[in-house]
Amino acid sequence: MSMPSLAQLPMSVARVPGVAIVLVVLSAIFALTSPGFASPANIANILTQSTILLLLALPMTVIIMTEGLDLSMGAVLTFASIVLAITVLASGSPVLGFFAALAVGSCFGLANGLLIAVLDIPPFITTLGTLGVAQGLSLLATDGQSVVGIPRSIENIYSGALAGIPLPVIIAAIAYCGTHALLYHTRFGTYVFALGGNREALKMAGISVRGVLIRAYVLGGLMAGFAALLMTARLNSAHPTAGIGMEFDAIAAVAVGGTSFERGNGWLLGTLLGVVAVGVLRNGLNLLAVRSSAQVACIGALVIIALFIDGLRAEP
Amino acid sequence: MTVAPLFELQGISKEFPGIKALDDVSLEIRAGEVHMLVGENGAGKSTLMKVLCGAYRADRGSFFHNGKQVAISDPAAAREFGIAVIFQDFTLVPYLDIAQNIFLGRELSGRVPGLIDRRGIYTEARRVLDMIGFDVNPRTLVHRLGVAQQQMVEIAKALSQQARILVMDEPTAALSEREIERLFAIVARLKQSGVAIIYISHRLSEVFALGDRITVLRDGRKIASLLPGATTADQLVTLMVGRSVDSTYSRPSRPAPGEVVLDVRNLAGPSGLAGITLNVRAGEIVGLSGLVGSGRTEVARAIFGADRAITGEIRLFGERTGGSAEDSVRRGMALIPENRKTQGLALARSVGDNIVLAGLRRLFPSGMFLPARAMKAARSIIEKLRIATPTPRRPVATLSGGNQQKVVLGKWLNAGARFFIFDEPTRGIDVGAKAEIFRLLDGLVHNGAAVLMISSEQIEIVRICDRAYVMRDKRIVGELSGNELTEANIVRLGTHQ
Amino acid sequence: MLARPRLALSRDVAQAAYRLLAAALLCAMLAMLSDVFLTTSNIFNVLRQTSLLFLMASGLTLVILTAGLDLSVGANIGLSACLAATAIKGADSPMLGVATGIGCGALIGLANGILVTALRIPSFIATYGVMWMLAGMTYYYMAGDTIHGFPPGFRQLGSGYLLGVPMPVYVMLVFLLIGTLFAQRTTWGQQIYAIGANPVAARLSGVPVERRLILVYTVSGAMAGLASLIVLARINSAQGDIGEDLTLPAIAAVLVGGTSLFGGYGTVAGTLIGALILTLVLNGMNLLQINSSWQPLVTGVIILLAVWIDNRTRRIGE
Amino acid sequence: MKHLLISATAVLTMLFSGAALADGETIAVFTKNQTNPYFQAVRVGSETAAKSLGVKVIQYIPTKPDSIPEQLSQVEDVIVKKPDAIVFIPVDYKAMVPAVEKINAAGIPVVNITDRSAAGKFVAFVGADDYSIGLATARALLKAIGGKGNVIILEGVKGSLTNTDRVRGFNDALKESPNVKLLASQPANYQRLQALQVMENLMQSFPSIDGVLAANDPMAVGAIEALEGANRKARVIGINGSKEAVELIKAGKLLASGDFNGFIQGCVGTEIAVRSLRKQPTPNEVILKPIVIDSTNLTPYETPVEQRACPTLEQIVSN
Repeated sequence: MSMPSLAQLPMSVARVPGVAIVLVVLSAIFALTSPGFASPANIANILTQSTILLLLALPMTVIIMTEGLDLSMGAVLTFASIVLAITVLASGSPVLGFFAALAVGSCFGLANGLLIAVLDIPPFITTLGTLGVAQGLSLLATDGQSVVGIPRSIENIYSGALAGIPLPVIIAAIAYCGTHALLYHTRFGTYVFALGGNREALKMAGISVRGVLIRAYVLGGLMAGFAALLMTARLNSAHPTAGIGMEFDAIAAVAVGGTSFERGNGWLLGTLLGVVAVGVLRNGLNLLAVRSSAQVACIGALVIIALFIDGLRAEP
Repeated sequence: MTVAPLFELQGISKEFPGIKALDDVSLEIRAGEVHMLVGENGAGKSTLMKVLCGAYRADRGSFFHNGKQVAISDPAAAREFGIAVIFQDFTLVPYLDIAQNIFLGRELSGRVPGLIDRRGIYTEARRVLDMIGFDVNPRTLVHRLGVAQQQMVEIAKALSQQARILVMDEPTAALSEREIERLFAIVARLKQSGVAIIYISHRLSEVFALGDRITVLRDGRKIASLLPGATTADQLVTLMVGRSVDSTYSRPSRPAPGEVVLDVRNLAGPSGLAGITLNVRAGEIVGLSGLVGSGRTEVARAIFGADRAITGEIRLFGERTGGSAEDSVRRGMALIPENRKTQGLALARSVGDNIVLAGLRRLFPSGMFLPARAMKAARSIIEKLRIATPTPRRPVATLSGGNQQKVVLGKWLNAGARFFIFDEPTRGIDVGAKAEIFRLLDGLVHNGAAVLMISSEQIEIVRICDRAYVMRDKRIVGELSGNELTEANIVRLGTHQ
Repeated sequence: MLARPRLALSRDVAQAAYRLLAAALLCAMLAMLSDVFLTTSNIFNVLRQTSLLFLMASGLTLVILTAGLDLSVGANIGLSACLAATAIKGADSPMLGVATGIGCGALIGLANGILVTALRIPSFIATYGVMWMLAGMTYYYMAGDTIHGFPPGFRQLGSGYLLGVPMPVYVMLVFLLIGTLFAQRTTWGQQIYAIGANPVAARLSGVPVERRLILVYTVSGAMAGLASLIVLARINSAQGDIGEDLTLPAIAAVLVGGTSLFGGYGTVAGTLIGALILTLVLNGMNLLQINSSWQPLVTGVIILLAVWIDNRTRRIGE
Repeated sequence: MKHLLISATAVLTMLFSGAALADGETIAVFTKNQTNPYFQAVRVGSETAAKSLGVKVIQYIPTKPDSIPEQLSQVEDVIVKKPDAIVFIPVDYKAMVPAVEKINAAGIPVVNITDRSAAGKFVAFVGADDYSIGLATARALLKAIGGKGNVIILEGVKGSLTNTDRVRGFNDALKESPNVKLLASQPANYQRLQALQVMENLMQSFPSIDGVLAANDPMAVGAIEALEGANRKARVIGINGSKEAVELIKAGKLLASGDFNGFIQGCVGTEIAVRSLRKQPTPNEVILKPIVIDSTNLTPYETPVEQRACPTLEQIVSN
């Protein structure tokens, strides 16, 4: 590790606590109290369950760093997964279905991007609108029924494993590394930081703010399409309510992970920890057979506590 | 002078809704020359520069590079001609590091297609920083740097572009004496290497110290282009303002100061302040001088109660203050902050809304808000301060810097404040408006108000203030008054020797 | 330097005009498509349904004026309603019930305010967390049970008429008046706008930002509590999921009503029109018996259109 | 630190644990949400049965009502815990098939109740026939309005099994009486507020409504309130036989409610699960016969579920 990156360390350390502390404490509690928790099987289980949320939370981090928001992800995921299923049923080709899902995702991402960047309608409203559109289309396409009968080959994408590691986890890992490279090692990533941090700087550098914004939302849609694949594989079917509200979980995970809504102050690793923390909490509470109403409250508590700790650490 | 200018602007015009920002302006930029661009705020200096660097598109006019006509459609195009700008309001990204900021938009490609060569950027940045003798780790995130350091990064950013034409928009505004000297050295070196420099400044001293040629803008028009040798400060000011004002505003005789209004005893705070003890009497203007970062603004905020966790004793009119801005305002304290856009005004709201904001409690003791009464109050302030706005309903964002500053002051007059803290009241304000602001200050103290004024320009302190405290390293290192109050003494106290 | 005079005003007018126009067009369309739309009974019916959405959205408007957000409104209504219901049934006293509902709502709002100010948690996240906690409490408290059957006196609040006009409509008008007066005609209202426009400048102008924010969230909570009472009185029963799916429509109403998410700009009256537009859409779809699957889609498009038009008019303004 | 954690969790579990305190086998019971009284009845039923059988039941309910991915996650988590048996109501009868397959793969015996899963191996299915309940209850209403007049159907959540079958039952009943006109069939998603507003809107278009067929009790309540609000009279029926429905029938506001009897389904489901564990004979299907609760047969339903006793399997199967 070279001298410079050490110089950066204190800053990341100052950020870690909120989510990391919570994650460590939770894991410790559950490991001590619930025998099954620490077992490799269960850890694999937790990670696998976290993958779909992670696929949404990664691009959500990028979007939030542009001082934006994407409320449509859950609904887009749902619609994409329905299109995927329908396409597969019609064509019998999983590959075609997969690309259909990606296409749907990117289209909604592009729509969001254009509405926000070109018509400059605030992201919250734009995506609230497209959320409605995607949800409506899902209902219209299925009339509320779930779409079933898709080939097993798709289900294997979720249930399969490679060298003992569940496929979804591998996919998520790739997605994470990809997003990391995108954010920290490409021009686009640098411009995302700049967009949230100082729009003027970006304009002065002769970079099109619109371009960056649109790409960010397309990324969001695309990843929602990927998530749709996992969701469909997981349910071995598509259902018009499957992804409802997931965007809020994703946003919460990002915030718990220490990414702030201002000044392009983002932290991708934090998002990963945030997602896992939520997964650990839900899993642990189930293993402890904690009463469901209490589980609901605990999720709220997790969010608030994590941000409270960050608030204590925050530089004024 | 038969040499074709390196770059030439001809008949540039630019209009914004309601305002003619530039009207048929021409400018010759010659290699190895420092071209001073002066004029009041709203004269069109910054607009002209934004046009030059492609941030704005001119409505009319043409550009010539080495004599042949060219087009500047966007910043990228401008960079083609080696045009680089150091802007007044920083164009840095807080959560990118210094190197990334320096190369924003010009990232070096790495071996892997699509990826950036981070290492290359750092070595390159290191080189540029050494060039200006700025010793800092290029991986430091910019939001951890102070104003002056950020200014240096701005300069590095511009230099790294191998600029042939370097535009500096008030580069010294945030710099301390030492850093200014270093900057001048850099400017001289660049000049030697044949770089053309356009230098915008409000400080006449700089204009004459550095300039090879001076161009004066007023109301978007080019008024004159002259050589420093062939003109005097007063002539220049007259040209800028269009009427003759004496730029050398000097303090009129004031009645002997009254009782102590503000009494601060060994104030200390988290920002490093320690043992701050000072007082201000009714009817006097007390200066607070010192280098940038010496803690002047922190003192102001501490006294005003803007920052929490302050120890020590602050008495206003004999009573201890509650240590909150709200309490200070209720006791008749006023803060005219350094950055009016981010701290002084609600830009989206109207002039009237801004003027009444601080005085709401006084204007409407019942808590019932009466628009008519608010309007009336606003109008009277607008008249009293001669704020240039057709109506109080106009969004304050559309006013010029000087007028915005007046709105901030008006807010406090309306609130009936009797102790005023001015933090850099003349920052980014043109000569004409400066004199006017000083007159207003004087008017305040004549009516028995007390004023604490922070300024980086010693000359202002000397001319305006009855007394002055000098700060260094978050401490007050001396108090000057009478004929001890000279620029030399301020500098001596303010800097280590 | 010469600008159009009274610019700020003309912008407001333009906005309001466009929004009213939109509502009017909607009405005209529905009147043509459905012969019953313009009957007095249906008009009152629409207004009564509008009133519920408005009551939730009116408090929220203040929050959004400060550039904040309150995602806990729906969950707040859930818990407040269930507690109020218990009070009404248990103590058999509508008054106590009303007090409980509003009190509970206000307390929740207060909690939000403290999280946002004292703990400096972004409102979006803080209220999201609170939303979950409230849901948990409600589920725990109700344990899947329902509370049903309230005294007629109380139910008047929701289903009663006065001079042929539904009760909730009066409540709506009263709070439209109060809300508008508070926002436009009190110094606190002015301070709230200022906070939304620039919190730093507001603080440095002596505005007690924290206290005002806490007030705003508390009011928003109290309004949710009030709304919960209307819901109770209308459906004459309480169940744990009573507040579900109420938050986003309320936010939508505020936004369609022209209040800016970035704070400092908007009106309570606008929110009323927003609520009216959204209600008209649902009413129309029921009258015309359109497949309900279309509802989210149509609502989504309406939101986008409304805000897009806003941007356009704002341009004209500047 | 370690001690602190342990004590912390001790407190945590004491506070929150939903597990009924009893040793013996553990049965995991899955229901759809925490708010609908029907599922509460199921949970009470299962716990009553558990007490008498000396087993321990643990309730699993999605934190987001009716959330498909979440019930799936809970199943995956429970499999880690390996309970002795599972009583399962799928949130969606098709989408939850992978969950059932996971349970089967883990070799945990599972009893399917209420919504018949589209696939998977089950010890038994316990349920009421939504179709015939819908049919019978609708008949009751049609009889009450004298086989003629105008009626409205309030549908539940589109695509849910219960709704599809109940509405099918309604429609078939309508076919039997040609003089009855179906004015409209609109969904109100099993929610009372939505039912109220949909009903209010529909009343605008239809001056005369004689009957309302609601696919569950909460929607029936919403309809009743709407009618009262407009001072209009119409006969209303609901389905589920919930506590409030019984009260309303007693008060003469609700004509009838089809008894879906979650309590008994909970009892029987649990009992079958336990029997299979104890290697006792079990039926592979129990379909409660449709009962329509109205003013005539009200009495037994007035005792709240918490105080009812589980009928033995024999009683159920025999009649």
